[in-house]
This record gives sequence, C-alpha cells and structure tokens, in this order.
Amino acid sequence: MTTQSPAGTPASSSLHKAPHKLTGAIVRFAGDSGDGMQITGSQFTSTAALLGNDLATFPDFPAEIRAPAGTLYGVSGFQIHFASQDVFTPGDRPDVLVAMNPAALKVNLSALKPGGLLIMNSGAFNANNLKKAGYETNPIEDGSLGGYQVLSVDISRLTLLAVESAGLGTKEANRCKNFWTLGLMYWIYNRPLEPTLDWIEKKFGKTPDVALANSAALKAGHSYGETVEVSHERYEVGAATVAPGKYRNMSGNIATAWGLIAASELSGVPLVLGSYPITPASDVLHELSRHKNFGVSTVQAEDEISAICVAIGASYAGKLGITTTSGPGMALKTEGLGLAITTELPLVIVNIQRAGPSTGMPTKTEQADLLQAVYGRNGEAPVCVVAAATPGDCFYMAIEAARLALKYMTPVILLTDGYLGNGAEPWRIPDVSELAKFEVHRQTTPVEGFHPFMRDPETLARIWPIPGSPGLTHRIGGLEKDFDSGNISYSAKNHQKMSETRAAKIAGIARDIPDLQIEEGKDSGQLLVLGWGSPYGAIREAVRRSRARGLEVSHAHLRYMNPFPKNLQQLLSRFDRVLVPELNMGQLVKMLRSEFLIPAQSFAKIEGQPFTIDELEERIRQVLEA
Amino acid sequence: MTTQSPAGTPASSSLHKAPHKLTGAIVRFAGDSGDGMQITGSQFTSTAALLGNDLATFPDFPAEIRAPAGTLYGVSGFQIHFASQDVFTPGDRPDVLVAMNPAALKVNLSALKPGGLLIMNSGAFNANNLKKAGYETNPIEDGSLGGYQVLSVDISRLTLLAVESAGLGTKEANRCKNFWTLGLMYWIYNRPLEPTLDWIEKKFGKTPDVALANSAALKAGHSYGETVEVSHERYEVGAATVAPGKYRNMSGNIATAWGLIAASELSGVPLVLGSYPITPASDVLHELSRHKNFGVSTVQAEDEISAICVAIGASYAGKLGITTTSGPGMALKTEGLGLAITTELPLVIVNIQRAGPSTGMPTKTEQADLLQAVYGRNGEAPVCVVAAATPGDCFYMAIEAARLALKYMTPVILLTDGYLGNGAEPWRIPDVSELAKFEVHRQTTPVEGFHPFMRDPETLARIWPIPGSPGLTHRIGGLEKDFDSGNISYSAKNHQKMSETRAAKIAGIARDIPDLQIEEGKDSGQLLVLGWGSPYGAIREAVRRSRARGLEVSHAHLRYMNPFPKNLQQLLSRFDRVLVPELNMGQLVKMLRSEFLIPAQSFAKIEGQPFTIDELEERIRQVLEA
Amino acid sequence: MTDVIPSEKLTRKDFESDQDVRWCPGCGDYAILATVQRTLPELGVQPHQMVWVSGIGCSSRFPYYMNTYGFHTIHGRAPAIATGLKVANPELQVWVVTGDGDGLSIGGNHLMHCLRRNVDVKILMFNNRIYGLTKGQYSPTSEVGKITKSTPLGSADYPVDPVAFALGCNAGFVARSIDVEAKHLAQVIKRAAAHKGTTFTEIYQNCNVFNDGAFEMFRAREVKADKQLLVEHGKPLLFGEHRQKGLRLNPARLSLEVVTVGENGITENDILVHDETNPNLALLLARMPFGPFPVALGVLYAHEQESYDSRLSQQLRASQERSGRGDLKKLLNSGETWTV
Amino acid sequence: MTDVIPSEKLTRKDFESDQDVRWCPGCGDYAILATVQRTLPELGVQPHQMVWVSGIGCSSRFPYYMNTYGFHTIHGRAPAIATGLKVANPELQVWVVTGDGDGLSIGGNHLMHCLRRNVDVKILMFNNRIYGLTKGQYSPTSEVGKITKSTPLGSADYPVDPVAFALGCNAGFVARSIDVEAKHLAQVIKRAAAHKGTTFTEIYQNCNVFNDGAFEMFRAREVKADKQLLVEHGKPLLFGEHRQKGLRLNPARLSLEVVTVGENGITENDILVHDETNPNLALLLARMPFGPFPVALGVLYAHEQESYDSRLSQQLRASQERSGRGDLKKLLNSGETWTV
Ligand SMILES: Cc1ncc(C[n+]2csc(CCOP(=O)(O)OP(=O)(O)O)c2C)c(N)n1
Ligand SMILES: Cc1ncc(C[n+]2csc(CCOP(=O)(O)OP(=O)(O)O)c2C)c(N)n1
Ligand code: SF4
Ligand code: SF4
Ligand SMILES: [Mg+2]
Ligand SMILES: [Mg+2]
Repeated sequence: MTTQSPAGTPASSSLHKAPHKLTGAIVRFAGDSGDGMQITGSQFTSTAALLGNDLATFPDFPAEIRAPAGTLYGVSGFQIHFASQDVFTPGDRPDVLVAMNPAALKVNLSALKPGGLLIMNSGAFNANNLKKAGYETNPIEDGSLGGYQVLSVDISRLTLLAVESAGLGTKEANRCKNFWTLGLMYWIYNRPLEPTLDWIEKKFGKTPDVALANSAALKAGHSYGETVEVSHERYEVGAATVAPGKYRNMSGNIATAWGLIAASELSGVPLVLGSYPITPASDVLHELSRHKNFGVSTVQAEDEISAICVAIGASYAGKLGITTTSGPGMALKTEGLGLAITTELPLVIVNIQRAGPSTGMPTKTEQADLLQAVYGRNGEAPVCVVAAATPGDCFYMAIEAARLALKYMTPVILLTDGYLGNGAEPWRIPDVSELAKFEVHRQTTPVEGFHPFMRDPETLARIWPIPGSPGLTHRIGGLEKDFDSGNISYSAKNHQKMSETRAAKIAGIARDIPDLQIEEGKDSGQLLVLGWGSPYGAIREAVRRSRARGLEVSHAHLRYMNPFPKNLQQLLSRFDRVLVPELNMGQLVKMLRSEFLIPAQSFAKIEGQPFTIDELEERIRQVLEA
Repeated sequence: MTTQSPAGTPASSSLHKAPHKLTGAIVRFAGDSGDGMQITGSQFTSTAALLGNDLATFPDFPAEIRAPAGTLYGVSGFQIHFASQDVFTPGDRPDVLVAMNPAALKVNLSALKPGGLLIMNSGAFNANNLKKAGYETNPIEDGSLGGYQVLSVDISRLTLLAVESAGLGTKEANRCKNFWTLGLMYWIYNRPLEPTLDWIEKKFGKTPDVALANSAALKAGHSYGETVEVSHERYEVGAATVAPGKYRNMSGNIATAWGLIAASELSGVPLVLGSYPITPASDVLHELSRHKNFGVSTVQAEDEISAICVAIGASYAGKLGITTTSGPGMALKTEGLGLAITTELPLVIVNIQRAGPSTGMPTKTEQADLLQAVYGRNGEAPVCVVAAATPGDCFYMAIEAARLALKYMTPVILLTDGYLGNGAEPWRIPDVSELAKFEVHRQTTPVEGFHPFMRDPETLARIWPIPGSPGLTHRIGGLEKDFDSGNISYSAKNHQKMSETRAAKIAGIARDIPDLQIEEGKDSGQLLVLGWGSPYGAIREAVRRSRARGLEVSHAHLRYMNPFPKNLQQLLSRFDRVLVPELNMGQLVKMLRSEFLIPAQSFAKIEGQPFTIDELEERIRQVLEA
Repeated sequence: MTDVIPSEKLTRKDFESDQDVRWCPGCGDYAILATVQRTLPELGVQPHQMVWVSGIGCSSRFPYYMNTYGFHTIHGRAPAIATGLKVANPELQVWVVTGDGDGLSIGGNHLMHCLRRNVDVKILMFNNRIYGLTKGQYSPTSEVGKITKSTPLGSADYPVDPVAFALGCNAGFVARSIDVEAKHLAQVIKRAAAHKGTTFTEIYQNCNVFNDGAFEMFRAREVKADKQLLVEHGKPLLFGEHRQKGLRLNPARLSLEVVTVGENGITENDILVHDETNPNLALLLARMPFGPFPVALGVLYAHEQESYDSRLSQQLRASQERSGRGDLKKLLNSGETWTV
Repeated sequence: MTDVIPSEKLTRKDFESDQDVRWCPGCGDYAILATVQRTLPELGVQPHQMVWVSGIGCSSRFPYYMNTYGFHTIHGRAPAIATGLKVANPELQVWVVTGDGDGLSIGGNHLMHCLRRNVDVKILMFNNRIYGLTKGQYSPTSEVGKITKSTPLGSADYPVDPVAFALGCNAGFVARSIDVEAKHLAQVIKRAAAHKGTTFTEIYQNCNVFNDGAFEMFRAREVKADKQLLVEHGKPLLFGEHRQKGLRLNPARLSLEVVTVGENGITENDILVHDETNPNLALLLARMPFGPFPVALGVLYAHEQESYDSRLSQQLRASQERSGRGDLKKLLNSGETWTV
C-alpha cells in the first residue's frame, strides 16, 4: 500500500481541496486498557457502517485482565479499515494512529505508515507515564517523530474543560476523553455525530450526568477540529457498493454460536453444550448460555474432558452435543473424541485456535491445530474437519459442521481462531428462508433386525436409536464392535472391516460438500494461492493487487479440510505452482504433498499475528519470479 | 511355506528314518486359560534355547482375566518357532497344534498347516465342552479332521493315573496335564526332560507333592511316546549357528524396563517413573517397581495425566522422568507432553501401542499411533520419536530415547507395541562395557549471564539448572518465553524465533543418529521394503524368501521416526519402488510421501494381528509384477 | 418387537441381555448383577426408560449384561457422560456403575462434581480395593503397605474412604452395602432409585482372583453379626449377635464409642439413634476405624434437594415463558443493524 | 553470583523476583504475595531450596514474582507435578499455589490424591469464588444461583467447601485464612511450613474486578469480630467483640450451636475447646453454615503422619541395604541364561 496522503488512499492521484476524497482509510485507536479504546473503535465502526462503507476491524487486547495503568503490556488497541470499495482485512499499517499515552505510542508507532497522521494526547505524556513506557525523553519534544504528521493535543485537559458543566468527579470526567477523541476523528473524516450521540443516550440513559458529559466531550472534540485551533485537512470516504441487504456487525464467536443455534432450528435437534471456559473460546459459551429459550442447554463442566463427555452423553440421548474450546483444552478432548468416533455419535467440536504450543500465547492467533485435528488420536480415528474463513463465515460453517455430524453420525471439528473469533466484519443478515432445513433421522420406533451399528448403505451412517424408545434397547462402547451385530468383537477380519468402514464413511462426505471454487482470478494459470481459515481476507486482497499488477495468480480457499473437496486434485493440477500461506509452520501443505504428491510451497508465519497483505504480495512476486 | 512333513520343515527333500532331521518347526499349544499353556510354552522354549535353536515365540492371552472354563474367548495360546537356522518370527501357521479342549481346537484349527500334526486331549471332548465350543458333533469322531495327522489321547485320564502316587486332590492332579503334554512333545521332538525337571524342583520346591506330581506327569507323557501305545514319528531340530555369546529369553516390556535402567546407569541420572496401569504397558511399570535398588522411584499415579506430570516434575527436579502407557492413556498425555516440549525438559514417553481407536482391542497389537506421536498436539510442538523393531531391540531403543532426551532437553516418544511387549526372543546379553556411557550436564553451579533458556549453540539444548542449586533460581512455564531472557514474551518476532528454534533442535537430532542401513539385500534395486516397528521379523524373512526366489528386493527398517535418518532420502532414491508395510491404515507412508514426494506404496493391515510372512511375500511379488 | 411390559409384569428376565457374562468364576460382580436384575422389576421403570453408564474395569462391564440402554464409556468418565445424558433427557433413569479405580482414581474429579451438582444419577461403586481388569495393582482404597505387582515393597499411599469422600463432596445420598448381602443390597438399591438427586452407593465386592477375602473380616458368615452395623433411620445403632452392642456419643472427645447394653449401667437410651438426615452423624459413621468399630452399612445419609438437571430444565422453561420460544429471524436481526 | 545468605539475614527482598507484578490494581493477590514474602525469611529456608509450583489462573501467576525456583505449569496439574518434584528431591521445600478453579474444578482429582497420599507439599488455594483469568465465570465454590457470563440465569450447581473436601480426602493439615489478615495468614503459613506432609490452606481472596466483596460479610472491618472465629489449639472456641460468644456441642442433635457466655447460665466451661487433632471437630467447624455461625479461621486440623515421599525414599534405601546398590551386569545376567 503506497500513499502520499497522510490519512488514507487517495481516490485519485491528484489531491483535491478539502475534504479530500479517499477510497479508504485505516485508523488505529490505542490507549490504556482503561481508556475505552474498544468503545471508541466500535462507535467509529458503527458510524462507518451506517455510512455504507465496507469495513473490517481488529481489536487487540492485553493479555492481563487489568494491567496497571500506563504500562506497555496494558495497551489496548482497535484498528478499523473502512473504504468505498471491498475491504477484506483490517489493513496492515494504519494511516492514522491515535495514541492516548506514551505506552500506546511505544507499542504502535512502528505500525504507522511513513508520513501517516499521528494524534497524541500530550496531557498523558508526563514523566511518570514516559518512564513506564521506557522513554528517556519525551518523543513529542525530542523530534523523534519527524517522519510523521504530528497532531499533539492535551486531550485530557480539553476534555475536563468540556465536561465541567456535567459536574462529574475528575475520575469520571477523565473517562470521557475517548469520546473527545472520537469527536475529533469524526471531524477529520467528516462523519456525523448523531449515531454516537443516540448510542450514548441509550447506553448511559440511567446516569444522565455521564451521558451529558460524554456527549459534551464528543461535540467538543468535533468543534476542536472546526475551530481555528487546528487547520488540518479533512477527508471523506464514500459509501461502498456492497450487496444490498440488511447488515450487522458480526464477530466470529457470536457467528459460531448463532450458527449452532440455527443448525438446531434447521434440524429440529436441540443443542446441549458442554464447555469449559478458555481464551479465546469462552464467548461462544457465554453467547449460547444467553439463548436457553431456543432449547439450548449449556453445562459449564469441571474441565474439558468432562465438557466433551457431557456432549457425548447428550448425543447418545438424542440431542446434538457440542463442545467449544482452544489450545490446551483441545488436547484434553483427545480421548473423548476417540470414543465419539468409535461409537459414531454426532458431535460438533469447535476449536478456536490460539498460539501454542502448550499454554503458548492465549490472546494471540494461530492455525497450528490442523494436523492435530486430522491425525491427533490413538488408533485409526478418522474425523471430519471443516474451517471458517471469515468472522461471518463462522455462522455458515457451524451450520455445515452440525449438518454433517447429524447426517453421518460422526464428530465434526470446526476450526476457527482467535483472529476470527474476536475479529468482526459487516455481515449481511440472511433471510431465514434462505437457510436449508436438513432432515435428521432419530430412531424412536422398533426396526426389523435392529442392532446399534446398522448402517445407511449410502452414507454408511449408523442408526441413531434414542434411549427411552421401546424396542431399541442396546449397548455401545469404546471396544471394537462386530459389524453385523454391534456386539464386542476381537475378530481380526472384523477389525479390518470396521476400520475401513469408519474411514470410508468420512471419505464419503466428499460427495456431499461443494466443489472448491476460485475466489479471485482464473481457474488455471501460473500460481494458485491455496489458503484456509482466517488468512482469507489478506490472501484475497493480496491476490487482487497482484493481479492488478498483471501477475497471473489465483486464490482458492479450503473450508473442508477432511475430507477435501473432490475436485481439489484436478483444480491444483491446472496451476504450475501452488503456494500455501498458513499461520503455522506448514500443516495443510504437508497434507497436500502427501495426498497429491505435488511440490506445493509453504508460506508459514508463526508470530501470533495475522498475515499482512504486503508480505503476501511480496511472497507471491518472489514465487512467480523464482 | 510348503512342507510334506507333518511336523516341520524337512532339512532335505528326501525324508530319512526317524528321528527326521528338520531345519525348524512351529508348535502351538492351545487350551483353557486354566490349562497352563503359557508355562508349557515357556518351558518348551527354554529347552529349545538350551539346545541352541534359534527361536521366536508369541503368547496369545484371552481379553478376559479368567474367562469361564471351556469357552471360546477363554482360550489361551502359545506359539513357538524353533530352528537350526535364523528365526525372525514365531511363524505363520504351526506344524503342530496341541488342543487341550474343543474350544482350543475351534479357535486354532484354521491356523494349522494342511497335513499338520494335531494333538488333542480327547478326555476334554465331552458333551459340555463341545457345546461351549459350539460343536454339534465331536470332531474327533465325525471325520472332519481328515486333512490332518490326528493324535487323540485321553491326556486327562492318563495324567490322573500318572500322578496318583503324589496323592493330590483331583483338582490339583488335573492341573498336571500340561506337563504330561509337554513330556509327549519332548519325546516327539527328541528333547531332554532335565531342564524342565530342574525348573519344577526350583519352582515347586516348597510343595513337594505338587513338584512330584508335575515331574511324574512330564515323565509319563514322555514314556507314553516311547511305549508301544503310539508308534509315531520323531523329529530332531539341530542347533542353529547364532552369534556366540550368553543368551536369555527377552520380552519387549522387560527389555524396555531394563533399557531405561541401563540408561540411568550409563548417564548417572536416576529414574523417576510416573505411570498408570494399562494393557499392554503395565508390565513395564511392574518391572521397574522391582528395581528400586537402582535408585528407581516409581509412582503409580491416579491417571495418565498425573503420570506424565509426575515425570515432568521429576525432570524439572533434575532426574530423568519416564512415563509408560498405551492407547487411551497416550491420548490423555497430550497436554502434558506439550508442556514438556515448551519447557524443554528431558522426558521419555513409552507408548506400547494397542489396537484402537478409543478402547479398541486392548490385548491386540497395532501401529496406529505414529501420526499422533509426530503431529498430535495443539500448536507447533515438535518432538523426537523412535521405535523398536524387536523385543530385544526395545532395550537399545529405550537407551537411545533416554540419551536423546537428556542430550537435547526434549521429550522423546518410544513406540513399541503389544506384539513386541508381550512377545519374546532369545537375546544376546551385552557386555555392560559394550554400552556407551553418555555425558549429561546438570547445572548446579552459578553461570555467567544465567537464564533458564540459555542454549548450547550446537545442539540448541537449553541449560538444565537444578532446583536446590544456589545462584540458579528461575521460573519456567507453559507461556511463550523470550529467547534472550526466558521471561514471558508475547512478541511476534520472538514467537517465530522460538518456534523455529524448537523445530531446529529436534531436526538437528538427525546429525546424532546412525544412517539407515539395509537389513537384507542390495542397497539399490527394484524394490525397497521399508518397515518400522514390530513387523521387522516378518518383513525380513519375507524379503529373504523373495530374494531366494530371485526377486530383486531389499529390506530397511526405520528406528528413528522423527527426525528421519539423514541418508533416508538418498537411500530411497536408489530404488525404483518403495513398499511400506504397517499395522495401521498407512501412516509412515504419509510422512514419506509428504517429505520426499515419492509414490511410496502402502501395505496396510489393521487386524490387530502381526503380518504373516506369506502375505508379505505375496505382496512383494505383486508389487514387482505390477 | 417392542419391550413395553406392564410394570407389574416385569421380571428379572426383562433386564437380562443376551450376552454371556464374562467375569471370573466366583467374582462378587455376579452376585451384584443378580441382585440388581432381581430388584429392578420392582421399581416400575421400563427397561427402555433406563440407561446404565459405566467407565472401564471389570465392574464397568456391567451394562453389557443389562437389557436396557447402556454405554460402556471410557475410564473414569461415566459420571460426566451420565450428566450430559440426564441433562439432555431428564425423563430417563440413569445409573452409573464404576469401580474403586474407575471412580476414585482416574475418575475422582467427575465423581466429585457429579455429587456436588446433585445430578439425578444413581452411582454404584463396586469397591474391591484393587484394579481387577488390569490384573491386580493397588487402588486408592487399598490399605497402606499393600503388596501388588506395581508395589512389590508395599504401597506408600494412604487410602481414601469412598463414603467419607462422597460426604466431603456434599453428596445428598450416601449408602454402603456388600455384594453377597442380597437382601440388604436390594433395599439400598430401592432407596437409591427412589431418591431424587445424585445417589452414591459403595458396594464392597470380592475380587477372588486378585484381592480374595479383602472384606472377610466383616463379610464372613461367622463374624458379620458382630462386625456389621446395619443402620436404619430412627432406629438405635445396635449390632452384635444379640444386638447387645451399640454406639454412644462421647461428647467430651466428640467421637463415637462402642458400648454394651446391660453392662455398667448402659441402657438402650444411651445408644445413638440413627438420623440419616444428620450429615455429622453420617461422617462419624463413615470414618469409624474398623476393628475397634464395626462397619456401618445401609443408608448413612439422605437429604433431598432439587437436582442439577431439574434446575436446568426449569431455566429452559422459564426463559421460554419469559422471552417466548426462540425465533431465529429475531435473533439474527437483533441489535444494531443497517440496510444497504 | 550465588544467593546463599545466612538464614537469619534473609529479608523479604531475597524472595522478590525482578518481574513486575501484573494483577489488577486492588486484587487480593497482592496482599497474599506481600505476606508470603514477608513471612518466608523467618522459615530459615534459602530461596534456592524452595520451589513454587502453580497451575493456571491469576493466582497461579504467583511463582513468577518469587525469587525462588518456580514452575507455572498447566491448568489443574500443579499437585501432580509437585508430587514428582518432591519424590525426585525430598530435600526441596515445595509449595503449590492454586485457585478455586484450578484446584477444585479441573484439578480436583490431583488435589485429592496429593492430600490422601500425604506428599510433603504445602498447598495454598486462593479462593475468590470466581474464574478471574478467564474474566468471570462461576467456580465450584460460587454460591448457587450465581449470575456470571456463563450463567446469565444463575448457576445451577451447589458449591463444594474446599476445607470440607480436603478433610473428606483425609488431609493431614487443613487451615483457612483471609488475604488481608496479614498477621493471621502469616501464622498459618508458618504452621503449614512446619508441618511434615501435605498441608491444605484455603485463603479467601477478593477479586475486585469479577467478584468484588464476595467475603465482605466476614472480611469487613466492622463485622470481623462477630463473624470470624479464630481457632487456636487448646483454647475455647470464643468470638465476638468481647469474646462473649462461643460454640457449644449439642449432643442430642450432634451439632454445634452458638451460645453467649453469661446468658442463661452459660459459662466458659460450656464452650468447646479447640482440639486440632480431632478430625470430627474439624469437620463440624468446616461445615458450619455461615450466617447463623461465624466462619472458622486458623488451623482446623493437624495430624502428622509419615509422608508419601519419605516412605518412598525409605523403600529405596531399604532395597539397597537389602540387595545392595543395583548392578546392571547382574541384572542382565539374572534368571535363565544359556551360552552359545
Ligand atoms: C485411560 C485409561 N487408562 C487406563 C486404562 C486401563 N484400566 C482399565 S480398568 C482399570 C482399573 C480398573 O479398576 P477398577 O475401576 O477398580 O475396576 P475393577 O476391574 O477392579 O472392577 C485400568 C487402570 C484404561 N482402560 N483407560
Ligand atoms: C486446559 C485449560 N483449560 C482452561 C484454561 C483457561 N483457564 C485459565 S485460568 C482458568 C480458571 C482460573 O480460575 P481460578 O483457578 O479460580 O484462578 P483465578 O484466576 O480466579 O485466580 C481457566 C478456565 C486453561 N488455561 N487451560
Ligand atoms: S479380576 Fe477380580 S474383579 Fe475382575 S472379574 Fe475377576 S474376580 Fe472379578
Ligand atoms: S481478575 Fe480478579 S483475581 Fe484476577 S487479577 Fe484481577 S482482581 Fe485479581
Ligand atoms: Mg476395583
Ligand atoms: Mg478463582
């Protein structure tokens, strides 16, 4: 991304008089955990959404719950990328950085674009805070910020003045400075205050003085822009032409929870969630717990082993068992998953991946659990694995996971990650009638020649006899079972047959899933960038830009990791080279190489951070030049 | 295997007058769990060993502890293959089958070679037992055994007569019939009674009447052969030319336990075992518990999670932590293993694989945990994996696992399986001085610029600071650590660096392990059969026979599964085709294909049973003809 | 082929599966199985309304022999799976069979949480003080110094008492019986079945192969009268050949003591009367050291409280009454939205 | 650079690591850390002879702040790792810091087995009745009906009392204190350090972010005199402003009751005297329902027995004395062999 304009991508090379038209801009708000940056960011987001911008956001919390004020590890950030054209990622480097204190500057400055706009709350740049942030001298004064457009304002003081009338204590009054800042940003990007003013009313209605103060701060920040105090350029980012429809902002974890609820509604099978809190998965548990009126039962289990066992018990009882977790929690589900596989019970395991190994970096994102999902159990234990590509996609892949689990009587692992789970995007609300219902056969009446491992000849799914039904009493368990009676069997030939049947059942799912489509570019050529999971947006944008540069590259994105879509091999064969970007050390690429014997190249990044579009574009160029 | 002789492989095509010389024979003893077949088998084995035969044995227990008498699932078997030439497996189909009751006949008859010798205890073929075994009519009388040489004797009655003098109760007296049978077998194979008589003295010295009875039964069975009552051929199997030295019979589980003890002696680092009982791994726990005078501490933990944690705690304290398990137990160690990997502590995890998935078939063998060992954890969690090829080899690979764990400060997974663990072979006792000592650096004195993740620049192993040492206090844990200080770090670049370092450390082990050797055949050619683990003997014999038939095939056997020996790729490249036989659904073959992009073919068998030589020979032929 | 039989017509046969029983000849498990199958018909619950859940162990083979719904799960996890089952369908009568290893060694945590949550499942723990299926290692209930394959020099652990443990976990129903005491065991099982909430029943079971005679000191015919204290709610805690011995509280030492009625002026009035609703008494009875004291058998503690599963279903009903049956369209369109 | 300082010269500083403490401002954990660091110098144990082991949770961050050996392990497993550590080197003084979630939810089983085995480790459980690190879900010690993110309609679980649980697991040392009661906590910690065998100490800790004021009903200045019963061995169980209230045993109901000395003829002689060696009393004290009763603080139970680790090392010594130091050559050549 190259730009002359400090605050975004110019709509045309030649700059007009203010407000400058921009096709898009990337803004990052950074401050202390206590500074309310997440609120500021989400308000800026709602307004952008209402103005019809396409956008993507990325919140970045500190690992600590409430880190001491002013410390580097206490810095909280929120980045938004909004534009009048398609947006696929929150963007690499911000055009504008708002730093509410020295620590926020220290942590984020390196990200800011050269020549970018830097807004600082000079009021917070006192000796104490500078020391906590490890600054010898005050960067506002020592000239070290030469490379940027600097706008340094004593936001603290101006906020206190602005809210005086509301008569809050200094502590509360001080809290309003994020709205002052938001007001200034609204002026710079020429946005209306009303949506936020309304929100403040709703939110703080019960405490009128706080509401008053926040509104006052917002307006003050805005008029600060107006007034002579600063003669700064203004920018305008027009509406994007996105598919018409009703939209909402959607985070991956909420989308996952809602997708599961939708699956329950579409199948008529009630959900039972067994889960144990863990970052970044807890929000799915929280969200599902709020919807008991959908017949959703949620059990906060004593640990992850119990959580998956609760889900397994529920599935045996005829409900849809769900369990959600991450990292170490997934490791603990290994044995239970094996039981669900051999007893062939429907189950959805959601793994919101985080940086490992072991406890790793709980608040950072990673895609390093793919091989574990596919291979990580004792014995031959085949399981279906699907993965979501964007926050909103979590909704659809959660439905898909449930559909396959119920149709094939098998556990299905849904892989998302911290970036998807916490990240959000504008999401077109589907018309419920668009969502296909799916048939589920719960056996509740006697069957001719019944035994618990009778199978559907086509799907190979075993029968699902529901406890409580007369005529269907039976026993299942973790020991190998006889193919023809379901009784315990140690027979050699039978074990071979059952192992092959379990494998064939999962492999057969390939017939039931969509072919892999090309997301960007032609369906053959010099290079296919094959991704999976959260890098979707970055890859797509990078491929777009590369194509704009005339490179012959395409993008396809896997949502079905096991089994693969049946056209995958054929699609791969149409490209000279295949590049596989993953936030791990190369896992999908291993599967592709062993399955298809093609020299797929890995672009592995394991920094706990998403790919930047720049580094992907760069790698695409290298591969094509090689 | 083709033979005219009912009782073994003739030494020459033309048969001589009795005793016939045979190059080898395969005998299977089968009876009720209560019939003492395991003792019979092991006595026959010791005698064969003393006579200098090369041999291999395979005990086959029922899954139930004490299944009701006479039932099919209560049948216990013991097969021995002894010869005057190299023996690599217990053999496919026995030349002689001893069936102590109808159930034993029912379960084992199909294995007996056409025309083989069938010895039955007619006394046990009563209505009740026939019914339990599911025989409508008595096979001894209904002529259904036409295809075999039948020797049906009322062993029960003859035993009672023989031991009368000892004055035991009928129940005890009856117990002696296995020695009567053994006596008869000794006569048939022309073997001395003394070794067994001595053993009886030692074993039953305390109960003279029992000792007397058993000896009487043994002699009676033998003289039964002598006497006119039967005019049956006798056979002789001469001594094999095996490497000179002192030998003992060695089972895989004992070998593993002793190997670990040896490693402790060679390194000077005491062992602490944390383990939880599980079939077929428990015997390693039992054996190690018997050798506390080697400074071995054993803790029977409350579960497998605790077991590995006990070992991890011990390793942190400066001892060598060990944990042993199988199947579901291995699944439960997943999270703990991740912690040991990220804290870089030395640890040996022994997985005596059994048939899965889940509980599976606990008493049956399988090799289906390889991909779990290599990939089965959350996050990028590289670990070293080694595998033993024969029961005796478990001793050396256990030492190797410990050596690498201590040298590289990493967990090492040693894979064996139920077939190796319970199976036994004659084992040349190494001269202790042959075993290389290995240096271990336990840091107990202050170090310049100390931090817990200081590394040896060559091995990348981190320092091992021992709690209790002044000047080395430090904290470690499961969160990502800073490369330069060992403190908690969420830095992006640092995570990449640490992930690469952990990977490079394990990859670097390749420099420290022997190149892969050819076991049989030339080091290039049309076909390489690349095996790992317990199929060693079967593959080697099958390749031998195929070569004898003039086929251009070689055998190599992997003992290092991760990292691979550094010459592997180059060795593979010297063969037109590669065939990989595994007791799973194709796991090593997946690793080879993705690593080297070669079209290695899989010969996968998942019956809970070892490969037969015949089926391997057959497959080799097919592959070469294809 | 349906198995609905008028309850009063249910017989033992209706609860017997077609699988042949595979325990060692002489195993105490046979006696328990027989008593259970004889007792269930009296509960008026159809076989198809019952689920038997177990972990892994000889004892955990139990469900295979019951002609009901059954789940032979994984080692130690039965209480967790039973919790999911019961939450998913509170109509089912859910039983858990576990062993001293399955329930107290690997499964101790799930047992604790099942008990404290008060999930309405009936737990039977077959305590043979050994690991049977894995051929004889000591268990958390084995006595100190136990010599087994894994402890040739004797175990160094102090055991835990299952009943004392269950009480420490706030169990609402705690009982004890013996494999061969068919009548007593049947009564206890009926009490457990009738109790709403988690019930924990320890059954001393003889493993005649790996721990034979573990309980003979009070299980044997000759000694049982003197060594077994059969507690009954509202009845004095008397035992012995002629019920001449009894338990008395020593208030000073805050402990129980064995006294003989008729000896130095002791009358029945001095004897403690069993109150199964008193947790403190239950604890004292549970922790009486055997030898000086007899072993307490029967329902030691019973206190009904609303069960976890019933509270959860109550929440589901309540939230539907409050906000109405969930409506997917409403959900998707809730909160801030905008139209393009 | 060695850190051996004459014990009498050890100061708080010697136990402070260079890492800055990252709990929320106002968290009760700060108070506990301060008290621990102030108390340790008095134990006469060098920092390098000490290991602090923890699981995962806010509380489990503790070891990072101690200038000793430390291991921040995985969730719930600290007692198991501490067991291996202590068995491997009994010379070390091993401490475990855990939370109500780490120790009683996921880690309940290891806690139980550590306690019953009586491994010589000192366990401190910071009980804030909430999951702090994961931002506020209810824990096994949260009251019924607790409204949290995961239980918007209130939790359906009955809590477990850590101390009652520990006693049910046969713990040999059980105590209770409060984060802000520095003097009391220091005494308890010293007692725990001196006790040979597993010690279990529950410390009520205020999570001012997710469960603020959870213990104010007895932790607050104004009420503490009336609501805290500070037990001391051999002293009568008195409490209240003027120590006028006390506990008496009601033998009939076999339970405790609160009485006032001086009222209807009650004298100090009627008041129970604390006997920390009496497990029955400990149980009654642990289970007193708060409200009608005060909360019992201090050493509720203490009974020394040989520890697991010392029994094991004893076995090692014994077997070497019996059969001599192991000889590899002998081992390999033992049993049946033959020469070719
Ligand atoms: C995860 C796991 N670990 C270990 C085992 C091996 N195992 C099976 S049963 C058992 C103990 C059984 O003891 P108990 O529960 O007392 O049952 P019993 O056989 O005595 O009736 C063990 C350790 C297993 N099956 N799974
Ligand atoms: C295996 C695993 N599951 C879940 C988590 C997430 N987690 C971290 S701490 C915690 C609970 C902490 O509660 P508590 O032990 O009471 O400590 P506190 O934060 O309240 O001090 C959980 C669920 C984890 N780190 N590992
Ligand atoms: S081993 Fe013991 S418990 Fe198991 S079946 Fe045999 S006798 Fe019963
Ligand atoms: S969340 Fe609670 S327990 Fe955790 S540090 Fe903050 S205040 Fe303390
Ligand atoms: Mg048992
Ligand atoms: Mg807590």
